[in-house]
Amino acid sequence: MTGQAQAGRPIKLLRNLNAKIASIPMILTALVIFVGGTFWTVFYSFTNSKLLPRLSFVGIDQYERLWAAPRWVTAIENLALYGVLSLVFSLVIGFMLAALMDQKIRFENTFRTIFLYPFALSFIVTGLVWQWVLNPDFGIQSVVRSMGWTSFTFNPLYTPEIVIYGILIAALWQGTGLVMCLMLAGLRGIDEDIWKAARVDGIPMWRTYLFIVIPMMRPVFITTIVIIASGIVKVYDLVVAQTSGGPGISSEVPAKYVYDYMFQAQNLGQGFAASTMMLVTVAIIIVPWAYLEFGGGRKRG
Amino acid sequence: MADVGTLNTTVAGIDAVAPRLGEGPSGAKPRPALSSRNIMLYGTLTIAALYYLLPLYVMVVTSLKGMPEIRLGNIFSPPMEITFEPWVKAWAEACTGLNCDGLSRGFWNSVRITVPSVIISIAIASVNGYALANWRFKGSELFFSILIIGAFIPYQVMIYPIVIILREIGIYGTLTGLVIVHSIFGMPILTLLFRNYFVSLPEELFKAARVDGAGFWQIFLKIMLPMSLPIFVVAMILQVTGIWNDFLFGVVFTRPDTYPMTVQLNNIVNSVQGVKEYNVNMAATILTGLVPLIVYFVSGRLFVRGIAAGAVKG
Amino acid sequence: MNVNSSVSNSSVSIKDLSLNFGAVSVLKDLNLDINDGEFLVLLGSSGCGKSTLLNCIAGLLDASEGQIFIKGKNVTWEEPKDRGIGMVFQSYALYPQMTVEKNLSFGLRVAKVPQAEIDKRVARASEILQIQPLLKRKPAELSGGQRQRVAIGRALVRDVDVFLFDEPLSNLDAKLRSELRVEIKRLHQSLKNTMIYVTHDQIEALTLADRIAIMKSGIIQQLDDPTTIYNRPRNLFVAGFIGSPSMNFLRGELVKSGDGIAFSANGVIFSLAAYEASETLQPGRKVVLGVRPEHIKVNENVGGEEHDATVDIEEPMGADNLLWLKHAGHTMSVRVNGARRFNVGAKVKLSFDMTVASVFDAESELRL
Amino acid sequence: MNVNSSVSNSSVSIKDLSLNFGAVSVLKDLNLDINDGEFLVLLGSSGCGKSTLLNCIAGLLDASEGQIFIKGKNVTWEEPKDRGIGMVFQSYALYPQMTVEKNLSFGLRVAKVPQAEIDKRVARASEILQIQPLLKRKPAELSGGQRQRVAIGRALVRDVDVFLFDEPLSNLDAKLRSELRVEIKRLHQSLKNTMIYVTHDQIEALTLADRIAIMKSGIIQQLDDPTTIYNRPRNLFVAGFIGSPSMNFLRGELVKSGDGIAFSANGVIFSLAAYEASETLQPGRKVVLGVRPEHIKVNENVGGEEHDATVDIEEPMGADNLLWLKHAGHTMSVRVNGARRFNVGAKVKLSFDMTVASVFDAESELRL
Amino acid sequence: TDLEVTHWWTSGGESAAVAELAKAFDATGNHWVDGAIAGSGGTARPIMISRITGGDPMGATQFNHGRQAEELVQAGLMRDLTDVATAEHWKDIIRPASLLDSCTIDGKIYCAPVNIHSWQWLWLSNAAFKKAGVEVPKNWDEFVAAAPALEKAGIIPLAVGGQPWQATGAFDVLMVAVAGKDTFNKVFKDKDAEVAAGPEIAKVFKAADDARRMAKGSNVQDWNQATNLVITGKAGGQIMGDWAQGEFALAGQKAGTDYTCLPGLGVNEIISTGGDAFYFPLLKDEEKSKAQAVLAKTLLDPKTQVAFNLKKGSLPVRGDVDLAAANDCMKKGLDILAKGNVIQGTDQLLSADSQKQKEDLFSEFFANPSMTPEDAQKRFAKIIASAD
Ligand SMILES: Nc1ncnc2c1ncn2[C@@H]1O[C@H](COP(=O)(O)OP(=O)(O)OP(=O)(O)O)[C@@H](O)[C@H]1O
Ligand SMILES: Nc1ncnc2c1ncn2[C@@H]1O[C@H](COP(=O)(O)OP(=O)(O)OP(=O)(O)O)[C@@H](O)[C@H]1O
Ligand SMILES: [Mg+2]
Ligand SMILES: [Mg+2]
Repeated sequence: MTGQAQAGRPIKLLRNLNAKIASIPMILTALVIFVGGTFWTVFYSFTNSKLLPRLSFVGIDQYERLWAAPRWVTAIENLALYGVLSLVFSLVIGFMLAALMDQKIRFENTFRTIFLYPFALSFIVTGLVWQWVLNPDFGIQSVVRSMGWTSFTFNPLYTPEIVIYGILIAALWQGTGLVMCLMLAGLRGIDEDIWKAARVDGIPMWRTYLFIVIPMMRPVFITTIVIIASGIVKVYDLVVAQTSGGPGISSEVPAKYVYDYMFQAQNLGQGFAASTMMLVTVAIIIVPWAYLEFGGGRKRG
Repeated sequence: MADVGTLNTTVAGIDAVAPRLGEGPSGAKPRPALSSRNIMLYGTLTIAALYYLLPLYVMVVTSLKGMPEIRLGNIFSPPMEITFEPWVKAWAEACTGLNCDGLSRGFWNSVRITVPSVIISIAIASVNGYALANWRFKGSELFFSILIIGAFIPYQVMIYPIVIILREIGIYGTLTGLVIVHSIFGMPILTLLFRNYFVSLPEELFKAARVDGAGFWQIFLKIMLPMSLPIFVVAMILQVTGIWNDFLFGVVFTRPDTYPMTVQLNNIVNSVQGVKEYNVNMAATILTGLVPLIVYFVSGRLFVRGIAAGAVKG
Repeated sequence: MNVNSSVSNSSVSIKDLSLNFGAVSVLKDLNLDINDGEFLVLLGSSGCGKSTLLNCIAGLLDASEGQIFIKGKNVTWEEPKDRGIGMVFQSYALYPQMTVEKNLSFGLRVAKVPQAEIDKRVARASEILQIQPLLKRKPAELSGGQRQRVAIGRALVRDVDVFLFDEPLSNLDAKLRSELRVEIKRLHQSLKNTMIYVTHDQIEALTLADRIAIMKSGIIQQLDDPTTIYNRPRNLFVAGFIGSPSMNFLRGELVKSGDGIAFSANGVIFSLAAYEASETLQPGRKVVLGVRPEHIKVNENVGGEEHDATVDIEEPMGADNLLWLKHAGHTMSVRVNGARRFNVGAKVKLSFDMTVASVFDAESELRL
Repeated sequence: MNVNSSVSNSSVSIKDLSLNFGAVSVLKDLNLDINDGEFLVLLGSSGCGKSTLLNCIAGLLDASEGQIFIKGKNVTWEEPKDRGIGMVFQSYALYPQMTVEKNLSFGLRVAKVPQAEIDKRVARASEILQIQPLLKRKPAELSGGQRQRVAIGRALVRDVDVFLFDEPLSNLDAKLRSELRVEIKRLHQSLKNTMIYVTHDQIEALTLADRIAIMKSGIIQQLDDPTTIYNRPRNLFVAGFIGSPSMNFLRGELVKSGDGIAFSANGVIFSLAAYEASETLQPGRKVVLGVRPEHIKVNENVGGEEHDATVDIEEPMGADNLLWLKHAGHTMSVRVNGARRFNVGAKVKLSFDMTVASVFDAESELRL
Repeated sequence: TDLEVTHWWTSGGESAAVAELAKAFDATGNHWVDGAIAGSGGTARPIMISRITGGDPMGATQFNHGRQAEELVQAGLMRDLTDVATAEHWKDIIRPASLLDSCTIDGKIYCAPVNIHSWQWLWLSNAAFKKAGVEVPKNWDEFVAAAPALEKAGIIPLAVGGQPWQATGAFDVLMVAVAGKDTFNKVFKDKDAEVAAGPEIAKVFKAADDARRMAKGSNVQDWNQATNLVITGKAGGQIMGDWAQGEFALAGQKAGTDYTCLPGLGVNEIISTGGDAFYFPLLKDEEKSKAQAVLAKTLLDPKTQVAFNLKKGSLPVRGDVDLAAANDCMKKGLDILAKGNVIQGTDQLLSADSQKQKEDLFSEFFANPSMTPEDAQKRFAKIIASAD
């Protein structure tokens, strides 16, 4: 580069200085908290730290123990099941509601507010309310039974096999409103002419949605998936409030395992090993995708 | 399609006999209000709405009942006798340990935590998003990617490192510390939304302002901000909801006299004297959710608009 | 009403069509008959209701009142796909995630046309439009002109009776626009379908149309072939709208002058002896005289008096040279051969060719 | 570096400018000197790097290599605001939340110009552009033409040395476009600023420019005044790019014919005796003959041989009539007077005006 | 001086008891700032530890003494109470001595025990058994035998809340009752995996299997909700520590007439001596440090001990106090204590980590009927083998 030869070429680092200064919080957060914190966590996952972090290395003992623990395996299975179902149902329900809302309906504002309000409530509250609505002794089951259908059984929270669906119901109740809003926004961004073209081509509504509109909403889906998925990985409060991981360990989730072992069992090493596994899983899924999506000097927009 | 063509001409022949206005279809196609399409549409929406409203109904109804009535068992039946006792109790009388002033104390703590946290986290994230959209520099995309991946890290994992960092800086247990924590964890999603929003604004506006001599901050404050109301509303709603409802950080990074409302709620809901006072719990729950709910109702329309802008571009 | 004959030989026929959006009336009692195989251009400025009318014909909007016939069949309540129409949009409206081939064939596949037939039609359309090499690409990998060709192809494969174009070329740059214009013209000549073409570009209208319908606020102002529209605009609006640069308008009144009638404005007299309808003109009437830029000659007498003028601006456009002149208080545009150049400020003599001028009533704005 | 002398009489001077986006090289070693008070148009098709070059001059993009001088000062690393430039964008880029007045004065307020001075300048600019009545409105309440005028005003108030326009008229409809074109021309005549104007519309380029720089893939193909560009295109690309419809190109070779040189294609011979540089032409060379549509006469001999042709398509454009003819295996466009009409399929005789034709080397594509 | 005290005593009986401590402390001219965090130790402990390690410690905090605070002490974050302890002769008055031992690390005393809790109680609803038409059982076996009758009357025989520690606790209780003190010590104190896999423990698992069957249908989470099932007669009984007594008292029920308590499940009258203790983080502030000493002293004051433990339903840590006001059950406990039939609680014997693993196992076992006692025992033995 002929940089030096040219009059007054400023130092590269100083160009856009304000932008760089303004980004310091972000850079610090990214480097110190997310990268630093992650490395710290990974590092200490190879120790047998108990209550306090300490540097006594035990190799991969923590990981061996982790994968031998039925609770961890259950938690991972639950997360996989819950994650897939929650992602799929959030998107499907959110999209369907948005599609319905997009039919130039009356009372759109009212419906939208109704679908969205649960998002204002915390998972603690959500868990509490649904724990109650689903309680077999005075919730839906007892009400239906008291109406005469005495063999009616709907007791997800105390039935290990389906408890995760009970949690799913509450999670969807809380989160689909937001997804609907995102989807609605995406639908509103679709060129009118596309709809017209599809109608002239004689393509039925559902096929237009499925084959034309949804693929066009890729960016919206991406934002939505980032938001939903980051929530799924972190799911904790909801489970604690609704079932405390029960009955037994049947609704355990990894985040809760991490928390319990770090703080209740006072085995930081184990907790760190578990979080490292979570991070690794997330990274395997996210990193290549994020690179394609946000990194790699992709063109603007 | 030649056959269709001939078909058309034969049809034309029939029609041509007397195709005058008033015969045959004319004007708008009649669409009965109760068409099967409308029944499907509004039916589905109404059923969905009922599902979403059910828990709220249960909460409200229960909070207005007395305990004897609740023991009768039907959570869906409306209160026979409306009592506001539970609300009073939840707000001002419920005990946690030795403190019997209900949620009221936590309310103001929550306000004190939420207001600065929301403002600062949004301020930081919006500037980040703006820098990422308009002032890219080497590595900015990398930091952004890290941030997005950071969105997937469970909070619990980060508590220890953050406790240590805050301790080293010497702001552990202060409001500043908590505000920083909220800003950190709000940053990924908010930055994503802001970046997408600013990218969607015409780039030429930014260029015009630069030619006009405005710098980084002037462009941000005078050009970008006034155009960004929708996305700020979105960010505000997300942050008010998230921070107001936060329990984990509120309890780890504060002390008892500054506990937010959610900690108080947890204390009320989880510390029961024999029988759970469901009506008080429900009243407390509604009271706790009230602030975000009000924020929603006030700014719902802007929310959708803003989300649109923040999401459309990847 | 005995309109049988008029319907039977028209491809598209619109009867008393009205359309309101809420309280706003966009189309008002519109009647239009389009002949079989005709290329009709709907021309008008933005917001005048062109797209609305086109959407009504396509069945994408419900008329508030009136009827629409296509090929003699009352299609007022038909679905778009059953009307035998194909439509091409300004924004192309290609399905972005499908290849060109899929874009072309999607409608056919939905209609369960046999694969062999689909292939045949796609092959034919892509041959006509010369897009065979693009069949495997996605719209994002095409240039604007190629995209628009695919959009036309989508209508083509459906073997429709009527093509509807909604400003298909507006998104293209000038050069591509003129190229594609020729292609559309050629397409029409070979297919001989009925085509209805919406544009606000008069060059497109003039070059493409068999007949042009000029619209303003939902009302058709004039429906005629391009030459008539250009040379005998029915009213002031049409006269001003068509032609670039615009016709020069002079406000004044008719006066007697010698044996014949003349036009007087700002004290300058223009003899109208050569005007085609000069005998119908009454002295004393307030009128607007319209002369097209190419009908004013510079330093060259075509009969009648000569007028002094000064060159204000010169716009060389290659083949032509456009002069903006100051003349007795008016600004006037004059088109001369591209090889003739003038200096700004030069004094010139103008001569007006009144045989092809237009005189409009100042009040009713109609051509006299 | 001793570049003063070459720089001193140019308003903008670009030396060896290169710019890459990642691996893609968009501008390549570009040199350009723009005189003081000159109206320079950058013309080129979409994606050729016009906006990129303009952004470099404005300081909105950092050059990878090379230097930029404005008024003799090396501004390569200056901030946009310190370069003495004003810029007008295709999409207007008005600040939507500010009134017109605020829009105009934003730059001045940022620069902390005293209020009295601001008022004076805003008043002057709004007078020049006739937007006084709009000062209190917001951009959303303006029409496209008004918006673009405000955008120009924003550059005007800043009293800059150099105006940069990036396709300022592309978003306007045809009619407005021609009106605003005249206004910009007038503005330049009265301000006498240096103006650099990007467009892909050749009509704008031809009418506005003192000189036109024609770009292709980041390289300037020809930099000359419009007449030269139109009549003596330096190479095939320029010849084909300028002129609508395009110059007609015939591929063939030079042959001896009688006493002089001639061009032969598909067995048809065109005498080049009248060609301006006929003495430099060597028989046997493979060449391309280029003749503009208006330099071919129909049924009217201008010297030289006559050729038979058939009318394929007729495009009436009001003042002109464009014919597409079939002639010895070529398609040829010919422009005739709008009043002369032909039937498709009619046989006509063509006569080529070789005094204004161009001959290009088939290989190097340069004009001979 | 203001001293912030954190604890997780928030249920009715518990907070009444805390109030006694606060009253006594305030009486010394200081001020007790209450920092209750509801939701049991699991919720509260991380918060306390974060604050201590984060450099913003409270004045005093509750822990289950034993091993929970070990590392904090080793990290030098805790205040040495030896001076107070010597001055107050804690060595002489605290009984059983193991309580103080748990507070002693490297010869220094770091905590003040405040009460003795014992897990080994079966609480029975007299009303429920009357309704089912059977005698109130006098031991575990009778209770198991009565279960079908209870079920027939629509009563859940055994109430077990959903929180994992309840199932674990119940198992430990069954172990002492069924397998006896020696086996208990071999397993938990000596970490003898062989014994844990042996036939004695198999019997315990058999009993746990019974308990699991009887507990089906108790759809509650919190222990006090489970207790409430017993109080209201919806459940026959509950295995729960002596703190449950506070709930009965608060509901106005009287031991003997309304409910029956069976220490050691009526089989082996042995109780464990776990308990709560207060730890005092090291503070820089001289004043506060002094106040800490005052608080430590106050906590072990005989009057405070009596008042607190009566409300809490637990036993005082001093043998020299007068508990005339104690009720039936408490007296039974005192008797056993006096006889020396005591064992150490699992909290003191096992690390929190091992405890947690145990909790995971037993909460799964109690909720999942398809898990056989044999499988469970195998996993139990493994946990014991790796326990520390
Ligand atoms: N859905 C609608 N609701 C209300 N008004 C509408 C609607 N669609 C169009 N209009 C109005 O109807 C009028 C005609 O619109 P239309 O789109 O037909 O104009 P156009 O002639 O196609 O203009 P353009 O050249 O800009 O496309 C406009 O004034 C427009 O504002
Ligand atoms: N930020 C960028 N990153 C990568 N490539 C870019 C970027 N901006 C422009 N380009 C590429 O540089 C080339 C020149 O772009 P430029 O915008 O200068 O073209 P243009 O001549 O102004 O075209 P148009 O007439 O369409 O405005 C194009 O091929 C474009 O794809
Ligand atoms: Mg339109
Ligand atoms: Mg450009």
